[in-house]
Amino acid sequence: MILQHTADGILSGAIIGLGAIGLSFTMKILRFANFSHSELLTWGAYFGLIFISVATAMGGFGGTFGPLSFGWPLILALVFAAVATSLLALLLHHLIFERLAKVTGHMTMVFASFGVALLLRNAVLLIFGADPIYYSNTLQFAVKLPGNVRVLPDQVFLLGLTIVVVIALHLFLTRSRTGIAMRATAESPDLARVSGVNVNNVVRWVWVIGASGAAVAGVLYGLTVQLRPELGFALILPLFAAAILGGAGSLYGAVLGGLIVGLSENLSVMIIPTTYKPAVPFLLILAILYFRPQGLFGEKS
Amino acid sequence: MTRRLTASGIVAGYRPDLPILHGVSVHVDAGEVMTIIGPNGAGKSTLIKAIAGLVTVSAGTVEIDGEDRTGTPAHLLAGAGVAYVPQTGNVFTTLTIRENLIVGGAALAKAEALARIDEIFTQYPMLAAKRAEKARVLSGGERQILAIARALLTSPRIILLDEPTAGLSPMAAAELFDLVRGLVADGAAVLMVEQNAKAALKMSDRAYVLAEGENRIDGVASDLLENDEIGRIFLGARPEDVA
Amino acid sequence: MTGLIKGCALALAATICIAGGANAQDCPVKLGAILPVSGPMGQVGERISNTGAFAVKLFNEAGGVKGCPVEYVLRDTQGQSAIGVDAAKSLVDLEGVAALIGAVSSGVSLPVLTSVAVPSKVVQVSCCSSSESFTALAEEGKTEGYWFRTYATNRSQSAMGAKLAIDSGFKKTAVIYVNTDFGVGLAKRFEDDIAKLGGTITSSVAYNESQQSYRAEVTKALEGEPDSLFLVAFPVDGATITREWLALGGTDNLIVNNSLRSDDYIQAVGAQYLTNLVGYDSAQPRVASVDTFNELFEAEFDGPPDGPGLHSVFDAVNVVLLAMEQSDEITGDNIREGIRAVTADGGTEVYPGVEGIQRAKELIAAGEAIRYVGATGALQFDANGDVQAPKMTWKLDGETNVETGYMSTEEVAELIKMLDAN
Amino acid sequence: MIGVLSYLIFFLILALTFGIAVMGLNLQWGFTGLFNAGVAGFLAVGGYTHAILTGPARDAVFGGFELPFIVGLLGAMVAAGVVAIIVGLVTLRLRDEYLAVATFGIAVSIQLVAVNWEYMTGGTLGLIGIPNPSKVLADGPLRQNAIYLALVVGVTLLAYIGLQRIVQSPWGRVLKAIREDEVAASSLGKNPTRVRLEAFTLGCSLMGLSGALYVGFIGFVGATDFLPIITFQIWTMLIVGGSGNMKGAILGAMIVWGVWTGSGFAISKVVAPEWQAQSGALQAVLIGLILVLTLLMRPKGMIGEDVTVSRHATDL
Repeated sequence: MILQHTADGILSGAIIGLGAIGLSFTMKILRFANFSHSELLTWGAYFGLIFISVATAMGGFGGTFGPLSFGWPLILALVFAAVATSLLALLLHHLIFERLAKVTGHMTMVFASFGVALLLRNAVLLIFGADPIYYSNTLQFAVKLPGNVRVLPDQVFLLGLTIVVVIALHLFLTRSRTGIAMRATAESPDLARVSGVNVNNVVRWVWVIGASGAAVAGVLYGLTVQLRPELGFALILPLFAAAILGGAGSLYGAVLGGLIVGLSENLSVMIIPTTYKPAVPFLLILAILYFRPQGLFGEKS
Repeated sequence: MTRRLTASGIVAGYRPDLPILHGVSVHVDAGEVMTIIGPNGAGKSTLIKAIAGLVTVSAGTVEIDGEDRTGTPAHLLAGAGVAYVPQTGNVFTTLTIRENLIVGGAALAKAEALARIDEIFTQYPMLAAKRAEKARVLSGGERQILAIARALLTSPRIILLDEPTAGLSPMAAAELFDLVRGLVADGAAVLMVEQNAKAALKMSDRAYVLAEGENRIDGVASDLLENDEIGRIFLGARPEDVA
Repeated sequence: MTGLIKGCALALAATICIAGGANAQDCPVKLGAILPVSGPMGQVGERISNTGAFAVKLFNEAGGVKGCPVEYVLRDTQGQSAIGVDAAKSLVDLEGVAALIGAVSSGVSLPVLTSVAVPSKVVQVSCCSSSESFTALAEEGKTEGYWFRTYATNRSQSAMGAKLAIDSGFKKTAVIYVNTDFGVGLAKRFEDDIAKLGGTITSSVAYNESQQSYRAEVTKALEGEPDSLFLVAFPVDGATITREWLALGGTDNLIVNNSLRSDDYIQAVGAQYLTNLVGYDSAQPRVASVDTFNELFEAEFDGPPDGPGLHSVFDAVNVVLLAMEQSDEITGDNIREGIRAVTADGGTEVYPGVEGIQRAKELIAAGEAIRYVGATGALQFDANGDVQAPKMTWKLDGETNVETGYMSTEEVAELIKMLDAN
Repeated sequence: MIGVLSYLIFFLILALTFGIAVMGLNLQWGFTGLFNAGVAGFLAVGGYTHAILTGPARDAVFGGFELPFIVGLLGAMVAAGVVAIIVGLVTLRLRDEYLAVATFGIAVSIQLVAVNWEYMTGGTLGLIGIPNPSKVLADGPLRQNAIYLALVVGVTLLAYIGLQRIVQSPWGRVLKAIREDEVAASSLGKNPTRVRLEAFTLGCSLMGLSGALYVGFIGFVGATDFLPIITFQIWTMLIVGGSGNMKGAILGAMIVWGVWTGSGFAISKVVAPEWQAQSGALQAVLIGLILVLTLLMRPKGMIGEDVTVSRHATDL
């Protein structure tokens, strides 16, 4: 069973990692713990639902890819969700966080992010209702791999997409001027400013990247399980654990952190009762903060 | 002679209710190295940051090339020809040397920035050799050079240096001062804060002495070297400040 | 301290303002309901609440209580104890209700009972709280008789689940259960019961509610290669678990507890995957009253009353209102006695629905004893306010669930007696 | 009007009970700048400790010592304080946002323990039959609640006066100094980590006390009593009332709890039952909005800080 738990852990870890990238960047560049980040996953998943519903209503694009449970609509839904969630994040930034940053300190923004989380979560409840929703009602059956490990084809796609996203982000951060400016701002906002970097722009890019990652994670999560208003809320601790574990601001750190969190959660049930599983990310947070506060990939400040 | 920078009656601080500067006025002309000295806590760094747009100016004006630029955001000042090299953390240690320079050219168009970077690499072969390495591997002196090179990328007319020789060996410091003199020879204006008052005065044209957030003395640098009052102002400060 | 005094004054003024409508007048008669219409249990709570409101509507169409219309005053608990307790208190003090319907989770019902209902001498009837703590409290005399529930306790449920597994020929059963008082109690009893009937448990895995995925729990439950799964869950999480269970190669020999006899669950999983599912449910005795309720419900809501708590909340409302009708004066103490009077053996049987209630009112007016037989059949409250109910078993035929077996209250009692004796 | 009076007493008992926790949070955030996102966890520790110390004996469950009420309250404070010290030693040297995440995780974990450690907490069944001292002293819910309210008022006053003395003492000034500028404070020879730990512990003790008073009043403690959203409610109370001011803490508790219950009352009056599921979400949205708008429009809350010192201006 250890192989099965490991496979499960890697797959759920990939989603946590994707979602944690934005959180990690926010912690580093915006310098506050954004408790509403997980709600962006929820919104991303529901934006994807809107797109798929509309596409289906208009006749759809037909067919599915090989063993996967979906076809083109889902791919386009990923793009649509990323754009829509980015706009939502920019709106929140403009209406709330940017204004707060001007008048108060970053810890006040943590308070605000809790309020925003409550608003976003209940808005989903109001608009879409509490009932869980599935992108597709067809049940996908697991494929048996060597070693008696069962995985869903969709989850393999998910893992592949995560790798693609990470490579794309890597290229963005090392090749584009905006990406380099973003890393510079992460290290020292003041030095970036006097070098001529428009930090406000960088901050907007952080929201866009964070929201897009969250949206993709949300849609993929919705794909492998189901959509409900608490989708993101249930992931708060794993996301923070991944971001802190990897080191705030680190792309690979966030993804690796996500994998570690996913693996630990899934493997933990072999030694502790399943009902204590939600505490596992917290224990990881404590351990990493105690032994290596800057995270695995973080720079010592 | 062209007046590059005029700061008059600057009141500024990190918190609106606790100003550090109480109406400081300085000016720098083209081709001039101007040094600000004074005891710890005099507000020297705050003044330079206020001019660079990093500290909010609550009263007074900052004029650059005759234009009022008070309250302009730092990144726009960079595009307007003001360069600032802070005392600590003056390079991005997590970025490669080439990336540091790319950030330095953020205010320029992309092609222009890349052309300037090539020029800089020709000018400083040491940087070119290590272009793909992270800046954290550089020595103190090398970092200072990278920091200045980064600042020079936009061909600034006003260069603000916060303690450029801090932590450098005497030889490296001398090299750096040579570099600074070279900059003004090309028509830039340099405003520099220095702890090492004696050495700084020796290579400066003019100097201001600040204490407790106010102007105390100013004049031609060589005159100030002999001024007794300076010693009194520095009294109570660490002895090496007047060394 | 001026701020503090101002604050007090403000709070006082606000309370009096909002309480402006509250008074002790006779009409309308108010019935308080404290249910989780939002929060994690919102989906379940909302349907329960609507069914309660429907019972009140029918009662009003039959003329209301003592000629007064009944007002159904609902307050949301959001599944939080502090909010539920406050809501109950404001219903009692500001609205002047003499009886409370609710709550759903025992974690809310218990504090409401101990800090509001019992001290204020108000009757509390829950449709859904299954905790054994209530029985314990009642035995200690701490409920003072103000507590009733129209929901059969875990004891009979676990017995049914075990019997169903053995009758279906399953030998090795895995258990996945919700980590609440309901699930824990039921799963523990089930393990005992199935052992006594000769089955084995391969693993017993608890899950915390409202997780997005249950892969770890499912994988763990798959260990030991069970030939069947006993699932104790509510529809939303239950559907997630079932889908993951089936997707990961788990057997489709499913035994599900009563709260999964719900269209929400079946549609969410997909009926085509549930051909080997068997379930049990309380209530639905073989009496006409149940059919009456089902027809009424279908006419009102365009769907069958499948889902946790619907039958039982309907009866909870009706017994309370009939008890009010029976009383000279509507007080908590009178309702407490009245509930026992209108469900006692020997009275003339009355059914739900406008006509049934009208008949009940006539009989009461004539001074005759009645016995309410409702959506859960003939209710029989024991000394602790608990009921036993008949049981049925069901499976799916296409998308609709069909009854496959029936056990009367007496037969259930006998089964339990047999299990407890071993 | 008896009903209104009775409800008002009830309302004040709960509001003031929360107010004590808000004062504890105020000491941590308003005075020391410590971000405690695990308030619910410390309420739970206090509540369960009180239940274990004062409650009746039960089969297969630890505790049931039937000790006097006051012992339960003190025990709750000690237990919450001990947990705070353990937690604080691990987390207090961290950057602010890490402290927030870590304490948030603590609350989640404490709740898991509450649900799962049956021997200690009664597990999902909770602990029932916790005696309420007012029940011995008087008859009838009105009188009993009046007595309990007097008790809660007394405890609130004690806590208020005690805290006022503390924050005005030299130690209290050190707190503010640390909040304003930790480096400067430590250069003055104060050990900021130690002082922060002391403030954190004291604040958590008050939360434990609040949890104990709640459980003592309700007579029951269960795992769903201290959901993470309670933390959020307590915070909103602090922000609305005005952090850095103990009066504001109490006022904020009353206003926010008043809005919460008042909006619930109003919804039940105005909205038809079948639409109330949506209204419940609206209520949560309302509280979220109050918090965000207060932060934006009136960052100092209803009552500002006693001595105006602009705060955290250097944070960014």
